[in-house]
Amino acid sequence: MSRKGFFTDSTTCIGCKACEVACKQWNQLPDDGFHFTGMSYDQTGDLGCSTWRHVAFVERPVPLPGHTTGVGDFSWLMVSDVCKHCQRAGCLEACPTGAIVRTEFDTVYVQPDVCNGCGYCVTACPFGVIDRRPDDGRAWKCTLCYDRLGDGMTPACAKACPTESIVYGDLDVLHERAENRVRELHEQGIISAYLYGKDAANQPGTGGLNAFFLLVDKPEVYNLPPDPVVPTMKAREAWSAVALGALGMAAVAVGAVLLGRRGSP
Amino acid sequence: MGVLDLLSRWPVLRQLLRGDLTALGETAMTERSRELQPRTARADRVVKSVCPYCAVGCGQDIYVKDERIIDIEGDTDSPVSRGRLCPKGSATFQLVTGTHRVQHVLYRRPGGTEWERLPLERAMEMVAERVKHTRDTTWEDTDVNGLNVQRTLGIAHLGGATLDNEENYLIKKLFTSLGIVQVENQARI
Amino acid sequence: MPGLGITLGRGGATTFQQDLRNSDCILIQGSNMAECHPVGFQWVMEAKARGATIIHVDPRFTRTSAMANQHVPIRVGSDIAFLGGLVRYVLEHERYFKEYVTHYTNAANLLREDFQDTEDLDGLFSGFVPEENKYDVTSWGYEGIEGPTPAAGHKELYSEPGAGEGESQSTRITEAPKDFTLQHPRCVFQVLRRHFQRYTPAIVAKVCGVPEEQFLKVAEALCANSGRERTTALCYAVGWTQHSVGVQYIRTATILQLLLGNIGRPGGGILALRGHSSIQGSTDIPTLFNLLPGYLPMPSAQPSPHLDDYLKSHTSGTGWWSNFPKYVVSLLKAWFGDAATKENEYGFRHLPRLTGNHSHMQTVADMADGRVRGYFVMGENPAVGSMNGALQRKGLRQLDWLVVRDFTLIETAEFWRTAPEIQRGDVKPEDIRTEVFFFPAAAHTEKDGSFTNTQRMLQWHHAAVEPREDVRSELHFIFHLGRRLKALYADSGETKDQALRELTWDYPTKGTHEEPSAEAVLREINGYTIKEGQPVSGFTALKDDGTTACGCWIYSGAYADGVNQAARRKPGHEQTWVAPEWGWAWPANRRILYNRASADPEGRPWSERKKYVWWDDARRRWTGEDVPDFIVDLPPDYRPPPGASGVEALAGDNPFIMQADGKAWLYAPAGMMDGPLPAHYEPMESPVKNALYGQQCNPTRLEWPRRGNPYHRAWGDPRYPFILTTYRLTEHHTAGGMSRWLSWLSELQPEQFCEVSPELARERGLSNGGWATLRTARGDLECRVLVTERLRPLKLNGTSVHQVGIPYHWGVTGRIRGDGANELLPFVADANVDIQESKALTCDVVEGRQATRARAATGATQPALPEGLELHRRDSLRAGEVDHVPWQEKKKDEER
Amino acid sequence: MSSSGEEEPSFLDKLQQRSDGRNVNPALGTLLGEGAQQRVKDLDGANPARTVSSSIPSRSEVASADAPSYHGLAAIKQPVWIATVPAYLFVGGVAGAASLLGLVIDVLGEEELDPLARRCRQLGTVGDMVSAGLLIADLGRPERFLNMLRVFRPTSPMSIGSWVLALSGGLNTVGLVLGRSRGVLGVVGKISGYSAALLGMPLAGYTAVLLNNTAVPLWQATRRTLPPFFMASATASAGSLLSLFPHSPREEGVLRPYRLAGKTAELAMGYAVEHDARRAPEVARPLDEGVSGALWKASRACSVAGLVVDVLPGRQRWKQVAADLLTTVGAVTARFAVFHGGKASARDPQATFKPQRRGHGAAEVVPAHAVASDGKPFSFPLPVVR
Repeated sequence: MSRKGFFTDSTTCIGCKACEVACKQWNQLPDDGFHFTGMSYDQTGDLGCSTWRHVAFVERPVPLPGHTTGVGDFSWLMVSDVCKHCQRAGCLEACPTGAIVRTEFDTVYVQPDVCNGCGYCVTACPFGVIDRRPDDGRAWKCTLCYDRLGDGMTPACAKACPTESIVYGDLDVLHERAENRVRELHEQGIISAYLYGKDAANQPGTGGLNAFFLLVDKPEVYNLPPDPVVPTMKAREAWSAVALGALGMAAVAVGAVLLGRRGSP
Repeated sequence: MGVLDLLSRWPVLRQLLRGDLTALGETAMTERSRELQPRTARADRVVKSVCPYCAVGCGQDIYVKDERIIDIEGDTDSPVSRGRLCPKGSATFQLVTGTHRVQHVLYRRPGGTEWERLPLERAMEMVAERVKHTRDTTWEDTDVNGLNVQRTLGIAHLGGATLDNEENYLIKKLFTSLGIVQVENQARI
Repeated sequence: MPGLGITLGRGGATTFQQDLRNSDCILIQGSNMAECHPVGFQWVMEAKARGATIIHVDPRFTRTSAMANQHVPIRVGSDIAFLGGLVRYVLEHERYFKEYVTHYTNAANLLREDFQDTEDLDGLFSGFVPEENKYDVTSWGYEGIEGPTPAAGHKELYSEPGAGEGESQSTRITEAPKDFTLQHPRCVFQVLRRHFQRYTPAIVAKVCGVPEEQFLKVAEALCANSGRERTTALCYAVGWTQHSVGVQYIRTATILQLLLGNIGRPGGGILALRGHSSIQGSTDIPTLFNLLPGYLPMPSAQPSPHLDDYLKSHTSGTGWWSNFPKYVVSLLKAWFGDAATKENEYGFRHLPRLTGNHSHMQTVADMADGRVRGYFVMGENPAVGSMNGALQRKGLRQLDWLVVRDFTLIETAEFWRTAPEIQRGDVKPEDIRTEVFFFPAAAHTEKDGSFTNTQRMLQWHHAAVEPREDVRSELHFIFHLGRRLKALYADSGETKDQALRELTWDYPTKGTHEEPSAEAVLREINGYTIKEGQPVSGFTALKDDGTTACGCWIYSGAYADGVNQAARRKPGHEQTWVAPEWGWAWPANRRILYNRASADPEGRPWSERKKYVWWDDARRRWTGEDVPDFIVDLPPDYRPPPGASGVEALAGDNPFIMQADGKAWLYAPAGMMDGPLPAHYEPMESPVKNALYGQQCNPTRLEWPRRGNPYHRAWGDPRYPFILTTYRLTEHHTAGGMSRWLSWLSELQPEQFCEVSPELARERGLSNGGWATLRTARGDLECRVLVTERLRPLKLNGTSVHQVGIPYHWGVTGRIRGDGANELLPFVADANVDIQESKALTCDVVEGRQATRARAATGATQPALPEGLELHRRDSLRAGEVDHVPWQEKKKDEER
Repeated sequence: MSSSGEEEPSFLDKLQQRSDGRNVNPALGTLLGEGAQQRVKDLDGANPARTVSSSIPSRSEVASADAPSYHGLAAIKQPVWIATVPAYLFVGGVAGAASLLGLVIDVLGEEELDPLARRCRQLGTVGDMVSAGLLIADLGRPERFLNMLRVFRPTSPMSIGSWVLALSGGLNTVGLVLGRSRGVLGVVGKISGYSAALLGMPLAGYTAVLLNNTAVPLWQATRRTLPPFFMASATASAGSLLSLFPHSPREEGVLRPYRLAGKTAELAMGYAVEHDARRAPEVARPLDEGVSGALWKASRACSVAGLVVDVLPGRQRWKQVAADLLTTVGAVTARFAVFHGGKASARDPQATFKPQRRGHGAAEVVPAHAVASDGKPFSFPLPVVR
């Protein structure tokens, strides 16, 4: 099987949220409650256990080159966020039960029949994607429509997306498409356009994202970390510290017992 | 299920047998995951339809299993929509299968404070009677100026932009034959 | 859609959504296309990807603006000034498509000497009758044409003063004097130029709040992207129509597109974006009081009740509408079958007659006055969706019975319990004597039928499952209601019941529910020959001798060859980009209307790049990508012989065949109620005085002055200093009946909110995410506040004007609930089409949750105007302190 | 707005009910999707982080040039763990340390120390059991706790820990049961006990790695110091708890140096942790502010007091008890402080973003890596991207 993924182009996102609903419909997820947020047109806030696609709305006092507005220096950025299906996936590597697996499509899938809700994946994701549903007890996230892929179908969000802001396909093809798009935007003067997480060179901390993005402002603005790292990459230092600590513990115990013996009458 | 069977399904053993040190992939998969299928593959039939919201006219595929709808998504054949749907169109499944849909005729009597159930046939009969009564009592052969009008202004209709052409046609046809002229829809409002 | 109809001949989008990809420039104005038609917007994005310039002119910076190359904020209700400015720019800078304009429009026609323009009369045209707020249109005609000029589009206008009673329509219109040099001072072109002379960039800035440089940038983009090689498309929606002068908005746009030569050409045209699945269909097969199917006028009360007189006064001497009798007789045959004979005028005398306005707002006003006893509401929610909701509900309270057919308990069904005035205790449910029947309606998944989409295309949806329990389709309801009524009246010998008794009503049914066959209905709509009972192939096969029946002539062909053409689904990727074998578009499956204009007068494509339909000299016929919208074998060089009539009077270079003269009407010598040319009038409620004319508002607008429907001062009402505009969100649908009950949509926009600029927020102490109270004379509401730079105060004539935006989806029943925005709107309408003005009014905004939810319709009063300010101006009709409005007034003797 | 009063729900109320968030009538539609099996009781509770933003989007964090964020929302998810987890961090550590001490006494100590060794093993075994219980209590699906042993994932400290805990608990139990047997069984028991005791070291330390191996800024940033801190703290608390039991002066001869060394090390490592965290002020903030800050300060105070009281002259029992209690409380509090501090740092988007901009993200482990994901240099503050 070839590696599959999403290319999400923020410059063609019209913020319609079709992806959010198409995802909920296909996966038959519950609503997340009805809360007004005051955060532009974003009322769902973030990705979560029952929101696997989320559209971010960024109102910023910066113009987009090639676009003139009558409301002063201003632009409205939108992008549909999703599980990144990282090459080095924090959740996958953290999952102790084997509930989270890498599929033949190179995507990351949570097996709901295995997950026991330990919650470790939640802390391990550098993007804040996966979440445990309190009343269900298990961790949930985008499956990249693992059920559909097997049948050659397009994931629900990418299929619904009216403006091809979300494109699904073979990663090689997506990479080429994305690079062409960046070139095109640069030619149009939008020199701030860049690919977020396209590959390991671009984002070594994750080894590249199967769901990568074209953005035009800092990642933080879209609630994406600038230099994410899968925690496992840093765990070596912690394990070394454990080894040191173990030596210390042993030394203290041995020392104390020896001291106790010498001090005996 | 025997112990052996259980053991054979224990991924740790598979891990050992395969020498899969990390168990990040297929080794850790369950039967369910291996046999996962889209639910549409289990549909009895796919019915071609059109989105009921705005007038873009997106094509929809409706998947039916056991006379129940299991999925509604965009029709990739449509030259207008190319399989895409907006959030409303994507929510069509909830629109047509939702618990919000009333399943029975309801009746609120004059001065009433709650709905009552009414059999469909009875309700139809009552409405027909009321149309007849109102029409007969408000009929005008001529208007105040003595011009021939052949109508009733006692009955009015509103609605149509969300209905099918065939429905609008019968509405217009029946009501016009009844002398009802106040037939209107959202095209105005 | 008379804006398009009067100008071009048909009241429908001239193009189709997929064609937008061929555009070099797309101007979206009066529409928030990305939000309201996201899937259609893919074609705009495709055009953009191909290098097209996208321009969005809108009061707010919306999701459409975010995608546009240029966003131009404009004051709500000032679009005619903006478009007029563009028209002026095109004319003054000689950027119009000369050959196109000369040959395909009425630019060369000469006007009568007694015509006077707004230039002469400070905002009025000649013929205004102030006592009636109406125009006598006689002076608007072409020179040398006596009597009324036949206008296409909305034919019912013939029954208006001066339009077409008695005489059969003149055939001489095609021979009316013209000056093809366009130099004659009274030729349409020169009149147009003079009319728009004052719409300078400076005045655009002053009226619209659009800085000159931005305006000029738009003008230049449009001009640079029009002509032989390039085309510009225009998209609009209810942002243009819902004004007291809305039809003229579209007229202005059409004039602009005609001058630029963009109508009938690929990538050009005007795309009317409609908001309901079959709103185009419900105008084509109208559930509208003034029309019969296929834009045939409902007969109005005339001294002569005869078919002949009706036909005589509505048949055009020339052009396609000369076929009028065929369509009328075929319709009557479809309705009354064998009982319709030549002798009994095909049952024409049984049709009810109009006496003036019977539109929705008039009906509700009458209802509130107790004159309407029974009301059917099917798939509509006037308690939320219609203007002045409290007055709507007051009407409902006066009914004897109400039938609501919907999916669930929408506000209209629940008006007697959950409405604001009931919650407040102003009205008690026990005192409401209305009997309410709620019938659960079948969804599109549960019934067969066709929708006509925004591009006039019929698409069939097949029933996927049977409706459960008592759920039934409207088709079922109306069919069985008809059956029962026929039974109830079976023994009646009265003349008034004859129409019903003779009505053909024998559609085959199927299933346990006895669901009538929608295909059988479509077959009747398509038409058939009486003798053989065979479906006709199209409207050209219809006859006026009673040998054919046809329920809606423009839909004739939808069931050609006995095949449901609307159900055709040859995949788009297996067809040309036009995809003619997907669904079926009226008329005759044409996808771009007036496509004869995509070729030059000699029949050659204007350019290789914009090739679409052309004359194939070898085959002696028109050919191309689409079904030619022309007489298919009429050569471009054909010229009618003098005295020719009917379709024969059209020349080979007359692409607008529905028009009596085959030309598009830059100037409308007939058909419009409020002027032959568009003029900027302020909305009925506006913060500013009309900067262009002394006439403040559309003089012919319809008002319902009554206590329950109070108006603000026409301009500068200090009590209501801000502009208010209403709109839709992507996440919701209309009055919310199909979205606020769905959790997947509700969570995306859970609460009613208003949008204000940071400046207004500071002025009024509003904070983002907090609460605000909005007030108009009709009532008030509470909503959340979104403070955003997407809205900015506009500089108008030196003063700063604030605009407030509010979506109108909320109501009091549903999984999410809120105060309905349309509660704040008044009843006021465009005289041409009775569309309400919901896009522009004035309001006040205060911080916090201060709504009283008292409504003018239930007796609430508004604060008094400060001393010295009078409420009414010279153009205001009459005082509004009445509860009961006189009705069906007896005409004065001299008028009869 | 709702029409519901005290009386029974109206027909309308029933229609408006929200039920399971899909609200599908089973007679009309069937739920078969992947998420259809998601159990729903509280629709609003699943996303508790929702707040109303009062700042104007284009003039708030979004637009901030030096500290951009998405409406100030958290960049990562807050850990979903409940209080049983910090409790386990403590208990597991004590169990591990005690087991180890037991082993050392067994091997090196005289016979008089056997009761102490036995108490150590008991403490270790009970600790393992309680640990398992605490961990299971935290699971979203406790009935599936056995899935923890479904695979062995060396990438997952929790997987390693589960195996360690399971083995340690199992072996400790075997050791305890068979410890006094003779013959083969006795040998098996001894070996089990010794193995369990050796596992006590990773058991005391891996809990820190469990925290370190996350995206939670505070936890990730302290990966070099948190494990020794936890292990030192485990030693201190094990010593203190064992000292609280009645014990002989001979035993005190072992326990006192053990305890004091542990307490001293804990104190020192605590400062090391703080120092580690302070490399980024946003990361360390939870140690100074809020609930976690208070807990941390209290923990430090208790630890200091526990040590000081312990070394003060005089050997009164009350003093000893006070010292040991202070140390224990300090150790427990430290776990809670670190736990809540982690949650707080997860809530603060800048705790994630800013350190990464300073090169504390992937750049720390990928040497040549010198630019952020947007292709800009890490150095902060950034110019607003134009």
